[in-house]
Amino acid sequence: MTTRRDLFKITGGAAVGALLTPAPWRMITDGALWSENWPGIPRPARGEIRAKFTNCTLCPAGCAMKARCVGDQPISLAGVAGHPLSHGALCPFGIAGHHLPYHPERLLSGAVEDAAAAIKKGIGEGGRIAVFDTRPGRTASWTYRRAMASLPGGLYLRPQAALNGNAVDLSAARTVLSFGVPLLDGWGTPGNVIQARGNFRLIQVEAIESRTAAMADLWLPTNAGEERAMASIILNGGMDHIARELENGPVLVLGPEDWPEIVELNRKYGALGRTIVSRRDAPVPDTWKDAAPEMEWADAAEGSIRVLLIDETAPGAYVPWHSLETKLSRDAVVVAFTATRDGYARHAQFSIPTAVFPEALDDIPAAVDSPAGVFRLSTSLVPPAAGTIDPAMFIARLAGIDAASALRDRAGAICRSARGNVFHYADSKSTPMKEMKADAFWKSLNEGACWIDDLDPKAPAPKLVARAATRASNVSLVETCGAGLVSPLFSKLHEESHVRLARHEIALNPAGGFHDGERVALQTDCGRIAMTVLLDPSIPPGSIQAATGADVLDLCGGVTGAKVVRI
Amino acid sequence: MLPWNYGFEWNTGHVVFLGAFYTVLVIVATTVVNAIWRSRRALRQHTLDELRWSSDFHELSAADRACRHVITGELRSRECPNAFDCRKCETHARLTANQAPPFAADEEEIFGMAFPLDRFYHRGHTWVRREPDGTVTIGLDELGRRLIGAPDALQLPAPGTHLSVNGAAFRLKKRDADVRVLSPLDGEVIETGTGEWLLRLRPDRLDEQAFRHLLCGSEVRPWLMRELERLQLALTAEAAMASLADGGVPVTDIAAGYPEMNWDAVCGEMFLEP
Amino acid sequence: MNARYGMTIDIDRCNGCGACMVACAVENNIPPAHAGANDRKGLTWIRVYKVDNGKEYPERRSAFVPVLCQQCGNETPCAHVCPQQAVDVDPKTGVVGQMPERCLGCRYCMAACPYHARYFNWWDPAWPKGMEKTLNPSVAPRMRGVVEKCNFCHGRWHEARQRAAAGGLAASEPVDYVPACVEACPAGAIRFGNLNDATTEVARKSKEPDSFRLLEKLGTDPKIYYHSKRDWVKTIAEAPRPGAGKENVRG
Amino acid sequence: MDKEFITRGVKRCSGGKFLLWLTPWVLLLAFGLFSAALVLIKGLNQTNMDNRFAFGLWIFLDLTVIALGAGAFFTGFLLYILKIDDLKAVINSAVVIGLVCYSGAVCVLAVDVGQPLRAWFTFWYPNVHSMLTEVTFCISCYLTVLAIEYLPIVLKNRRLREVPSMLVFEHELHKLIYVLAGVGTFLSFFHQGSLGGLYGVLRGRPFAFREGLALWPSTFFLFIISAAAVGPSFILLTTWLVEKISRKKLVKPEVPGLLARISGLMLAVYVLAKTVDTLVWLNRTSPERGFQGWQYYSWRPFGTWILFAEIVVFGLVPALILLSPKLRANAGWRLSAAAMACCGVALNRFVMTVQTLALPTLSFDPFMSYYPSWQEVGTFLAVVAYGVLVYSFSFRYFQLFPQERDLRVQTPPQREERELITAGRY
Repeated sequence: MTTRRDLFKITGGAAVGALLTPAPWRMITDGALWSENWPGIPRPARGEIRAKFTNCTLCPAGCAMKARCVGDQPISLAGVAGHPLSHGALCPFGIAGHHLPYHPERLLSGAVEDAAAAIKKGIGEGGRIAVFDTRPGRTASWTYRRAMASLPGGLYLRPQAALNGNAVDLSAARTVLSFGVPLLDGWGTPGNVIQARGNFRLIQVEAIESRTAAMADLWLPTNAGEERAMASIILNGGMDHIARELENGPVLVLGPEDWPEIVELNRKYGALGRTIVSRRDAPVPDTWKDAAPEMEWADAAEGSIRVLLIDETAPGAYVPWHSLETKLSRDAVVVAFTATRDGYARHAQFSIPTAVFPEALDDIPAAVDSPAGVFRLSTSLVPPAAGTIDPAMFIARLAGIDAASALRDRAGAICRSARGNVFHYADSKSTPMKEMKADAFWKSLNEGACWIDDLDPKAPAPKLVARAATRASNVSLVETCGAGLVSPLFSKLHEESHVRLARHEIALNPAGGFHDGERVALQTDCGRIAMTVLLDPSIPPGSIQAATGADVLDLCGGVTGAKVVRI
Repeated sequence: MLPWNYGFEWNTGHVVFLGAFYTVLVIVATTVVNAIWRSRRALRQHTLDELRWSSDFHELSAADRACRHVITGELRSRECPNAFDCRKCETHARLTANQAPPFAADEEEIFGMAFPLDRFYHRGHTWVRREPDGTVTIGLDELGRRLIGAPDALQLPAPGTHLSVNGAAFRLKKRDADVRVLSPLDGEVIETGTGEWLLRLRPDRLDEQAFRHLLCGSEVRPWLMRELERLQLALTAEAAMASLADGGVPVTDIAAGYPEMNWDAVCGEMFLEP
Repeated sequence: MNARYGMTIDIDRCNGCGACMVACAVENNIPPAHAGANDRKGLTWIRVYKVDNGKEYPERRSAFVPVLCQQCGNETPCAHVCPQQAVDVDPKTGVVGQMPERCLGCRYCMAACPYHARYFNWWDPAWPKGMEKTLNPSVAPRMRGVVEKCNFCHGRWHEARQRAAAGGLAASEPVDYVPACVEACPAGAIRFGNLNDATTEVARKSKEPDSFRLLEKLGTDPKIYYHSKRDWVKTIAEAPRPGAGKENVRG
Repeated sequence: MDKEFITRGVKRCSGGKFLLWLTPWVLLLAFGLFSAALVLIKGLNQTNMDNRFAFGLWIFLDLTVIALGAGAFFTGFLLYILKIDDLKAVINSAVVIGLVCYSGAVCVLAVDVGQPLRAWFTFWYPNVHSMLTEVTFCISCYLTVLAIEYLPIVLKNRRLREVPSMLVFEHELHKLIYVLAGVGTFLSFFHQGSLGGLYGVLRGRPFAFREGLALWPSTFFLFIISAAAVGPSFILLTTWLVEKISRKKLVKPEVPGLLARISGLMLAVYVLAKTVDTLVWLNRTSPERGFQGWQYYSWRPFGTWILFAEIVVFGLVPALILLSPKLRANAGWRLSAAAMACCGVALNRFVMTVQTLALPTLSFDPFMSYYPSWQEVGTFLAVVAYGVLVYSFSFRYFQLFPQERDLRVQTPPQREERELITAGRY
């Protein structure tokens, strides 16, 4: 008969015996494997990997993109090697563009019906209706113009055209004199600039050693706000070594276009027609010819607009609200079509959520540094989020015109023009337009292609017009967070390092008496915004470096004498 | 770690390092197992009393472990190596070889305490008297009795119990004191009493050897003097003021004299239970 | 012959746009910053530092230095100290690999790394709702409490090998293997290739006199070569000298 | 109430008083455990450590505490292997201190790692070239040994002795204590060393890197010597502290003198070795790796003063004091010297851990500073409280100082003579 003691003996013996077999050790190893797959960590979706092509709409450059997709979901974006315009380059904004649909601060709901009613009411009361389009030249812009033409007193407003609508031919330039223009930091088409960079000497006139100044061949530090004085000195040959530099033509002078000095310098050094050329834009169907004319917002009459529809789905030049506001009548209705709460949505009564890149189907007009007209599509890689609407469709319906096939019609018109070549992204071959059928063209546009116009042999000489110039501000704004949404991964560049200024972060010289991370207010006549100080000795005393962002632009755009005050 | 693990190769590093590690593990494990095994054996062999005493004995202060021949002044200084069991002690044998057991003129009174010399005394304050019927009686000696006075409790072993030298014979309780009294002899309890003697024993052996480890005759006086000295020390240790009426005779119930004192400590000291 | 993958980074071409950092985060499923993260608790396998010549404005001049794991080849400090073989150097590629699933987060390797190229997951990884759909299937996200670092986009190496094998080439050296940062750099400042293959651009460029490596004297044999014609930029390769500008580094 | 648990014949304060003494420590422990739990549940983001300061207060604490706990192994070594029997008077106390220090350190280490559940991977996939592996193996083994050495002390408790099996086991185990002492010495010798090696092997950190003798960098040996030097000093301090707090004499007057002498001797050796090592490092090791020695000390606040303090003020000075019989005899000098020695070793550990990480390696690195978060401090305090509690209980219920009973009264001299034949149970 077995006692408890025997039982113990047996168990003990068994345990010891087991230790001599691999079994328990195997179990430990498997335990390790288990602990290596921690619960609660997202598992990446698996599936067929395929490539899709599109073009970036996050800025007017419209760089070509190759999207690596799992199934239909883009998981990473890269440039398209050998692209004649973007040369395979992407800026960080583009590289993480596919995250935008999932941005936690994205605007996803809005009172569409109420907005429509308010607009109808406004029109009914016989007020002027206007569309303000942050990126003109798109097919959508044409839709707006057509819609406005068909509405009584309809206006189509656009931001001030860079270089008066002319284009820059960087490849032709040997010397570039830039007054604070971020030439190497997102200006024009980054890939194109970098491609041309080897061929020109860059002279940067800027108070702050910006990224461009740091990379320039020659950086002329000026005191904040004295850039324009420097410009006139150079214009009057005040600085021999610069004058000598400028002998090495062709020369391109870039700067705030409303400065007469810039215009004069370009004229003096023969930039017009050589580095600054006039561009022929992509053809449109003849039926669109009766569209409303483009009007720069500044030319609209004060207090005249009863209903203002703002389309900022395609970020472009941002006009400070305090300026735009002057055009509105007292009881004006403002409707913003946007995906973010940070832009004009802060001022509009109605914010209508729209699709973001890469959801929306849109086209991208030529960038400032493209001498030739171009036509390319940003195809929708992921379906638009629920509740978003297409502003072009909305406004077309408002005016009772049919714009459903506008893009396709325009492609047809381009095809009929039989000008230029089509560059295919998949095989980086290009075929002459005249050899393509409309359907094939449309198909390749959607699969990733870019139509590039021939250079116009008998193009008119470009004209630059100087305006009443604003004085330069002591706030140098750097593109950091973009005007609109930006991938959450940009935290790598702000919070997790100091590569770029975060939104609501300003860089100051340590001599300013502020300390790192101090909460201060950036103040101008237009108000103040709470900011966090980041000390940087490369910022001269008296200068402030801040990240662009609609609110900062509202605060500092076109005003001077910004100052930092303790809270 | 183990040959079938990731990253294991038979290179010097692994072999030396893990070899050392496993050796250490094995050594530690064997030590513990060995200790367990030994103690199980000890328990089985019923040498528990012996172990307890030897452990107690080594807890005693060096002074208390002094050899009986130091007490009698025959040796200058010597610590008992046999835990007060002189039966197997050569030194004792050598010293007592030439002379017969020193029975002095039978003396009844030492410091006013009755220490009849017709019996043997154990250093744990018990006496052994050989009875004519071949049994022996065991009782507390006078000093022991005076330490305890009238005990609050007295736990005697049931008849039939086998006692062994320096094992616990019985327990005494007095106030906070709770001490075991060492058995002076090996033998089986056949009767318990409450009067003069407390236990009647049938000893395992009755020859001369059986009593060698006990004090008798002229050894008793010096031993007792030393005991009183120890008592004095114990008392002063417990309460600085307390002291026996110097040179005087301990009263019959010493405990009563020091109601505040930690009597447990004093008894522990005197009955050799640390 | 085994490959020895390495990089040359032309500091004179880097404008510090951060495309490499973003592309790296996209490729390797690095989560966006936790609310509490800062430049000392962040996760950026490649990090662009802004360095300067230590002078005051207007003599001050700046440059941008992308720093990633330097893939030390000689007694790789981190691999040497890891108590449980979570770091290993692949003899076939010379790339220092990190096994986050093996790591217990003792951070000894971080103390050992002179380039601060190792990063610890101080928080549980978290992506905004829906964004986890954009995770790269060829890289497993890491959990809280383990160390991670640049591994030259190991996932890409793996795929490139498979492609090469499929194409019948020797899988040992896939031709079209480049890490995400190299692919992303719009300025083409970062070049990548096999340093053992004399025909590659990196092998050539690494031998040019204007090329240098960070803390070369430590004898860890890093595989990232920096390149600049500016003399003051070359001094960043040496040990720190206390003095002007050093304490206000941005980046 | 708990009287029958207290050794017969020694005086202990009343239970109530004891509880009163425990209360603050228990509260401290509770707070510490709370902060530790916070770290374990929410992760290491609760600390102020970061990618640059990968180690902080805790590692410094571990190294220091383990150095102070070295008294256990070194005393054991001297007593059981070199047979310096006078140390019997403090060995139990030393073992308890050792146990407290090591177990405390191990607990903190468990909190310090990012994935404590994987701590055992080190045993499973050991990288035998890593110092940390050596440390992990040795410390875990030695902790076991200490626990076993602690067992007899516990089993000797007056009540537990009455249980036959315990009495017997204690008796038998104690007979084999040499073996454990030997193994313990071997183990602690290695991990004290490898703790030093931990930083000495960091070739990427020229401030810490040292050239090697045989397999190990010089810090390996420096740590062993310094630990052996400071162990006795720490015992000296604790014993004195306990005597003051319990208002009792616990050891015979010659014991502290002996400890002081040992400590002084080792400390002198250490200072010598450390000086040589520093000179070699400043003039050869570091420059060879492109780092000028002087530049380490031009980053405020870590000026050359720290070097001076470490080697001279807290090294040479106490060594001389402890070596001079006259000063050593004076309790004031002796104790302050011991305290200085402890500070010296703590400072050395601080330099090796914190200063190493604070100093920049890349030319465009900033100098880093770091302040522990309250969670880190709390966990640190938990270890202290835990130590005090364990020691208090051990002191109350176990015989940490065997001489205590005999020292209740001034004993006449002749009683202290050594007998020719000793019935030593050891």
